[in-house]
Amino acid sequence: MTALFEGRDIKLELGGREILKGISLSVEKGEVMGIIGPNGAGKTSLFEVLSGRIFPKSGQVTFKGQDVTSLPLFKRARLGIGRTYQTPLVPDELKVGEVLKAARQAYLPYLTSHDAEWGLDLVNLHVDFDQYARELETLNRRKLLLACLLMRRPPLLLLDEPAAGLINSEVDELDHLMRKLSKEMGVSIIIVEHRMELLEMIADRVMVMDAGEQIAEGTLASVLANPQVHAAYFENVE
Amino acid sequence: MDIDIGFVAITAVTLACIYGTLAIGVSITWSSLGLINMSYGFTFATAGYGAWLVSEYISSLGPVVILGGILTGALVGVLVCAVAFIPIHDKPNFTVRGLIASLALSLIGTQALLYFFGPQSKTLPPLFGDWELELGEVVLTADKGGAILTSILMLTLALWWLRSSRRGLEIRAMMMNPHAASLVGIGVRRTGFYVMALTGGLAGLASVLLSQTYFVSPFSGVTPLIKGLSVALCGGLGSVGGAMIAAVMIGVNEALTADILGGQYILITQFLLIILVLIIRPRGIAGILDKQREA
Amino acid sequence: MANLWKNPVANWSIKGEADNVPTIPWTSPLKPWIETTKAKQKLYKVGRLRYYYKFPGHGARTWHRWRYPFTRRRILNIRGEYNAKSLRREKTILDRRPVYWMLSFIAMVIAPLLMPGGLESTLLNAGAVFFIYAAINLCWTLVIGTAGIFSLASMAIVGAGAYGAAYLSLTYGLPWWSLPMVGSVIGLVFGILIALPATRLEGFYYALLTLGLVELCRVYVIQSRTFGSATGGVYGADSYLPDGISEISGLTISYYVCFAVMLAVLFMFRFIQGKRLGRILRMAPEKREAFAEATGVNFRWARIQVFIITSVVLGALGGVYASHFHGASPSLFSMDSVLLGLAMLVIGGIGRSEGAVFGTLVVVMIDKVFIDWGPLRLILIGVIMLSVVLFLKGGVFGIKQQFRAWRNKKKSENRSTRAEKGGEMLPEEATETHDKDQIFLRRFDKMQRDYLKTLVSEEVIEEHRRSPLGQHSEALERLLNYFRRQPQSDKYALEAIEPFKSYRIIAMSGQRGVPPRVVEDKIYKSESEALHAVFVRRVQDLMES
Amino acid sequence: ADGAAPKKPTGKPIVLGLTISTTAAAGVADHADHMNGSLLAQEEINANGGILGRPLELRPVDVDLLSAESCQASIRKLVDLKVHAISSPFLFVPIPAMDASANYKCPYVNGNTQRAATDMVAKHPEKYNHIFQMDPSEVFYGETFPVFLESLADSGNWKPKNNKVHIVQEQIAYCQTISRACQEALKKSRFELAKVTDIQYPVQDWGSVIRDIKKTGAGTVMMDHWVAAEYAAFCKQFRANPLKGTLIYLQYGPSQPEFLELTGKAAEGFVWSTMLGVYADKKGQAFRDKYQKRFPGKTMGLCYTGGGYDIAYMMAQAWNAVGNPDDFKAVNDYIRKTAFRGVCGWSYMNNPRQEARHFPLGTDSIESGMSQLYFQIQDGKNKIIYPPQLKEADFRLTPWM
Amino acid sequence: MSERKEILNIQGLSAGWGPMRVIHDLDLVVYAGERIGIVGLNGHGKSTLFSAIAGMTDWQRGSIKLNGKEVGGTRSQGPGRYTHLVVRQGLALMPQGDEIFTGLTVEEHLDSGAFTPAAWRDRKARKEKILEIFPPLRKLMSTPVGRLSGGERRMVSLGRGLMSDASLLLVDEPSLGLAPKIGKGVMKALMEIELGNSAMIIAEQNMALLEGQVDRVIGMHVGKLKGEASTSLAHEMKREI
Ligand SMILES: Nc1ncnc2c1ncn2[C@@H]1O[C@H](COP(=O)(O)OP(=O)(O)OP(=O)(O)O)[C@@H](O)[C@H]1O
Ligand SMILES: Nc1ncnc2c1ncn2[C@@H]1O[C@H](COP(=O)(O)OP(=O)(O)OP(=O)(O)O)[C@@H](O)[C@H]1O
Ligand SMILES: [Mg+2]
Ligand SMILES: [Mg+2]
Repeated sequence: MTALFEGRDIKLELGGREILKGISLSVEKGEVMGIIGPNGAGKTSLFEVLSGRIFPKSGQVTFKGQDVTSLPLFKRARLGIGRTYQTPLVPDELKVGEVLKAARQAYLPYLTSHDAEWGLDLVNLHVDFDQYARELETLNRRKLLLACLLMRRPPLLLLDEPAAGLINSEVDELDHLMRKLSKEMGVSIIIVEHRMELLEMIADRVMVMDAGEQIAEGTLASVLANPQVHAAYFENVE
Repeated sequence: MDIDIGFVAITAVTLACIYGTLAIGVSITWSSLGLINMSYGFTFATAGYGAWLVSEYISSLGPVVILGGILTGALVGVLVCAVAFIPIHDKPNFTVRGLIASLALSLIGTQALLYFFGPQSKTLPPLFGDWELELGEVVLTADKGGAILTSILMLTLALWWLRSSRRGLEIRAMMMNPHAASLVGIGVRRTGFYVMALTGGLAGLASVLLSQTYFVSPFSGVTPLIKGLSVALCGGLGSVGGAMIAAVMIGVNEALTADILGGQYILITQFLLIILVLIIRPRGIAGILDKQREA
Repeated sequence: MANLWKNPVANWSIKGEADNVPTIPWTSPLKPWIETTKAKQKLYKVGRLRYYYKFPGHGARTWHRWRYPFTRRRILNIRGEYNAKSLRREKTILDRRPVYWMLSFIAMVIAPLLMPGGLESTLLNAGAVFFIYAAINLCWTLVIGTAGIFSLASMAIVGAGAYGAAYLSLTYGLPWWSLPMVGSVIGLVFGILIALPATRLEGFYYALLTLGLVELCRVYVIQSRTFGSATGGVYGADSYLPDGISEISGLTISYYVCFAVMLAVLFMFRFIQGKRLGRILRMAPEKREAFAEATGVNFRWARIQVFIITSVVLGALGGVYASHFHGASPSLFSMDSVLLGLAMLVIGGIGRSEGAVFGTLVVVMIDKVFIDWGPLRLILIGVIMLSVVLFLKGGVFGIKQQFRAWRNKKKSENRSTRAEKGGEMLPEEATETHDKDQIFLRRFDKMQRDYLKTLVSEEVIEEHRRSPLGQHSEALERLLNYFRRQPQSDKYALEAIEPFKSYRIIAMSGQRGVPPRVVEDKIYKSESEALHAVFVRRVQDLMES
Repeated sequence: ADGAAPKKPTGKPIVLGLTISTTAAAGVADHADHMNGSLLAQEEINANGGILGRPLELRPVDVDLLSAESCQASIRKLVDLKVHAISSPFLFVPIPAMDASANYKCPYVNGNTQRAATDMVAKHPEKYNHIFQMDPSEVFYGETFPVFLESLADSGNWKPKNNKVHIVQEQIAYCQTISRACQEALKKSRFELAKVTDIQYPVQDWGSVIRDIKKTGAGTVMMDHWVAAEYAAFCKQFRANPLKGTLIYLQYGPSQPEFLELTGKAAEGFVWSTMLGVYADKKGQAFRDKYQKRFPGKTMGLCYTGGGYDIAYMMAQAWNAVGNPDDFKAVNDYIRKTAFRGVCGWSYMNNPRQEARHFPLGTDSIESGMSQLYFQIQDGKNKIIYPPQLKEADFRLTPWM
Repeated sequence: MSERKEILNIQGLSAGWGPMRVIHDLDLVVYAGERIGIVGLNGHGKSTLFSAIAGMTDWQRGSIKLNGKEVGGTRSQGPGRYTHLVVRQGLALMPQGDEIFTGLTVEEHLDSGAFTPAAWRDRKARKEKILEIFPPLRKLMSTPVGRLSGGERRMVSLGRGLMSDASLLLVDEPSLGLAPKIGKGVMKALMEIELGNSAMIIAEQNMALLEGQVDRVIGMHVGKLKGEASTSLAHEMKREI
């Protein structure tokens, strides 16, 4: 069968230097794929390309067999590619309620407030709707974006360092949520993460990047065994 | 219609010098302080009056008058800095606020000038003696010739100074990243003061040099302001060189238009040109494209 | 030896029970309490929470039931609750702006009746001008504030509409009521033309471009034979006023007509700002569009939409202008009128309807009513602009917000002066938390930990290693009691992989259904070993806390 | 008022409202002149007993000539001040102003010099019958020009090197109208149109214009512009490389006193003209002296100083004759019917346009029209050289001839 | 201990951004010749601590003594308004997101670092020293910094900090956004700089880079220093990162 989401030989240049040197990846339905790599390896950049905020120099991105390489982010979002950011950003001058409403009415079909409720319950975010979004703390900021994405029931999620700056208990909650999404609801997830224990729990496959190259792929254990990965990523952690 | 290249060239040079002189002040101010200095015109006019007072009551020697103009300009520049830059430069949406602040200043200042000096425009004594220079069909009068030479000299000096001196380095650094600037020991406010003094002085010099084109009057600053602003913007944020190029372009355009189409089309072609430039290069001729990532 | 603990059950000679165990000298649990309370700190006030006026009595439900016709929008956002202390029913108006709007509308309506005799025509005239400009500025603030397009071409669109309408009315004798339509068509065309580069340019470059367009229009109308027709402007457009009507009544009519126009534009503003378009646009402010984009918002298109809608309205306003002033003059395109308009926006606060209206009110009134002040009035305007810009971040109507921000800052600064060292609750939490008992709970917990830390010692650990279960010395008992009291979340526990053979340390997740987390993969052979390992971990955590 | 028994005026003052631009960029100088002229008149009138024994009071309000709203607003302000008459130098957008005063109908005497406005008056007599333009319209500038040239040529003081006329026109309505009228008139004269060069304010550099002039080589050049300062710049550059033997006529601008100061000795020999100029005859000279005494300055303006002065006296005469300043209709009729001789000549406004009759074109007797005055700058002074009846000096060959 | 010269002495420092307090009542003393590492999670205030020392936070309370001169005090507005004065007291801050002048060339950039007249005079020699530390820059001297890669940018901003002879070097996450090798290189360079009479503080998420190479490792947690690094703390940190 064909993969749900696939990127072939993606190359990217920014500011005159090569940041992605031919990355290829693909995820099946309900699969969780982890991406690890040192800072500056190009993980976020890869996400930018996969989600369509930056267009690659060469390469191809297909979703459900459809070529989406030239579609901007919002079009892909409408196709059902949900994407979160490394920095937990939220609209500054809107209240939580307004954010949800805006997300519901982002594009046709407009959703009902029940969908929003559903999304909130899913990520178990329970905050005052009259509170300004900028006043939320990191985890809730991330959850807010997730809720806005999930209320459209996207088949694919791209999560960029969702656990950055979270304490362990919060990480566990996140872990729980992602299991639920992938295993019960069949959402495919591509996740960039520095925290091994999280990946260890949820990732079916892991891809290791370094300096824009794809240096290993496989289950976490097998990858960790790979000496090259060691050299690039763990060298300085041992 | 036949185009006389030599003539057009000379006219273009004259205009380019005028515009360059006008634009450099605006450009430096904006690019180093991020301030769109709407009171540039007011500075220009006031400097003219300063020079006039000097020539009336002190001495009508060319250099003295020029000095008077420059000093007044610098003074007004410092005033503008103290009012429209220092209090708000590190506050949110400074650009618009600075613009409005300087606008208000010029509004007040212009009325004050009108009140003190009356509507009649004044003239300055000839600064460069009384000679004429035949160039083919055009004749350069003393003041024009002098203005051209001085402004070319001035522009080159300014550019050179910006390139090679520590102060120049500081100014350019500040215009790129005030935060980092303060990290390398550049006092943003102090720099602000001497940038404004400098540009004010330049405005003063321009006002004295062009006193035969825009005679000294309360509203004599309006046209220079518009021209300077358009040229500077067209040249591109943060680039004095770009402003120079823009000045030349507009000068050539004006000369050609006057020669081919006729004088009434000058403004039209000029703004069409600017719009065209902006559509082709969205950040001005030499604008540095800096696209920062948000996430 | 002094510090020997005699096991009370020793003389029953239970096997495995030592009869006496070396332990540490006894210290009073009160010590930390005494020390902590000894240090007297000066407490600064940290500011108070937001204050609402409370209306007594029931009735919130009734207010909830009342909606604006054809919408689900409540007339007033009122919250009813029981006063926690008095247990009486209370109402709070959460958003008082509608009230203020209503009051000011009423004031505007009855204003003509209260005009001072000497100034009627001036004031009525100024009022009409004010309404027209307020309408224009409303559209403009929508473009700059909501759509985030820094366009200076609003006046140009109005002017274009006015010129076109006046010209057509003059040549083809269009009636006054058709002028706004003509204007809106022209506005549409202009809007589309100007909107095109908006996708490419940004900030002040776009501003300059639009300014260039304004200049172009000015130059064109000044020198075009048809428009610049000898009077410096097109004049003789059909007026909505019937001929031969008396001065005052004419002025009054035009006052109310312009008022109606402004109301209409306000409605438009509300309709865009308060509904989907405005919401998604406010979700995607300049340079921070990422969030909105991720949720599938096409903010560019939204911006263009707003721009074009406002352009149409502006064009219509141009038509109104034409029929109000019987024509149009090049001063519509003059640069200083643009800049003055910008000043109006900034004075009121960009992006706010009330701001646009208020700013216009101030400037127009000063400019048109106190004409005989001569230069003074311009200077006055200048001073107002200056002071607003220097001291206010978001114009006059930003004051509230700015003050709140400032007060919050001060709050946390003052808190920082009363922070006590150590691990108890931070003043921030202390004031924000609802359950004030937590404060004292934590403080008590802290002192207890301080005390318990003094108990941790080789002897105690040794003792526990020897017998994890059973009767213990007082020090050890205190420690273990404390550990037992800890909350479920992240509490260490043992997982028996194989009873009596292999155990593993896990940490509970405080939540139902959330499985525990494996802490370390080390396998312990016996239960007591594992128990001791847990104990050591807990002691470590205690020492680090 | 005959100065027999100058007693102190008492009672409720008679109010004369003025629209004086004090803040805007345009026309401030002329308006200041107008204000001074009015002040002088007011002081004199009040000194010899006022009008009907009541003092005359001036109420100036600010105005921005270029903006419709502002013109309307200031007129309305005057209406609210319940003035007995409005005296206005000129507004660039007069029609809204006229509308604003249409219901109040107090006499509104102005020096707009604008045919389009007076045409409106002619078109709607009942609506605008209170609006008087106390000088002829600008079209006469164009129409008189060939006449002037012919008489100059006939007088023998100047022999044109050719009959060509080169018009350099600015773009605003005023200049356009004049240029068009002039081109019409040239067809009927022995002079012919050589070329029309368009310019536009602001002119940074006159080089190309001068080059054009020299290329065309016409015997006469009509500079149809309106900014004194730029005229000055032009004169300086033209004197630097002149076209030998050509006559340069500058439209109106040099009337502003600053022109002479700005241009200095370079101004020598240029010709200019105005409709509303203070004669140099006995009356006019007396006025000039009084004015110089009251407002000492380098050079006095010769146009709106007289204009303001005349309007004040015109109104005084009317009020004295009618006896009731509040009876606007009577006052208007009186002004319309009776001519008034001021320091700028006769205002006969009894015609549909209610504008002063022009001499020489409107009438052939200088005693029944307001004469257009042509000046030449000689030894740094403005000297009337035409019409012959009023001339102070003969045309002098310019330095570059 | 006490006879060593105190470079930095922070007492009861609180600092924050607007309503948010990031640094909570923090004390820290740094002695001459010390090389200190600060580890902590994202958003726990490492950079803010540095900003506070440089006077670039929204507001701050408490005393900061740099070379015995008070540079902190109570400041409630104008972030960065007095930074240049602090810097002139002998501070060199190499911030996290490289604060660079995109338009300037590498050379001018290094020059801009030498702001004291003395440094400005012998900037040639200093540049040479920098180039010895970061050889890769040698061939980039005349390219605009905006074009450089992350690692090179890092080197440039570090180099800029080293141009002036500062007595306190604050390095914020030197290895952030760098490939491991460059990161190690930079670290090595930092470790090799001989601190005569000056001190250096390195903020780092990645504890392992610091271990064993610095004199002290201090953990930072929600804006409070967690005291000297014990092995267990190190363990803890490693688990968290
Ligand atoms: N707009 C840009 N212009 C120039 N270089 C860029 C740009 N965006 C990213 N880079 C560079 O691309 C490289 C990869 O960046 P990216 O953010 O993808 O790394 P990352 O793997 O996400 O690192 P982290 O784990 O810290 O998120 C970095 O060296 C960065 O400097
Ligand atoms: N310029 C700023 N404006 C507002 N808030 C800020 C700013 N810089 C940092 N913060 C806030 O201060 C807190 C601490 O940030 P800081 O950067 O000091 O943490 P950090 O330890 O440096 O994290 P990292 O390891 O990612 O650098 C964060 O919550 C952040 O949101
Ligand atoms: Mg990343
Ligand atoms: Mg940091």
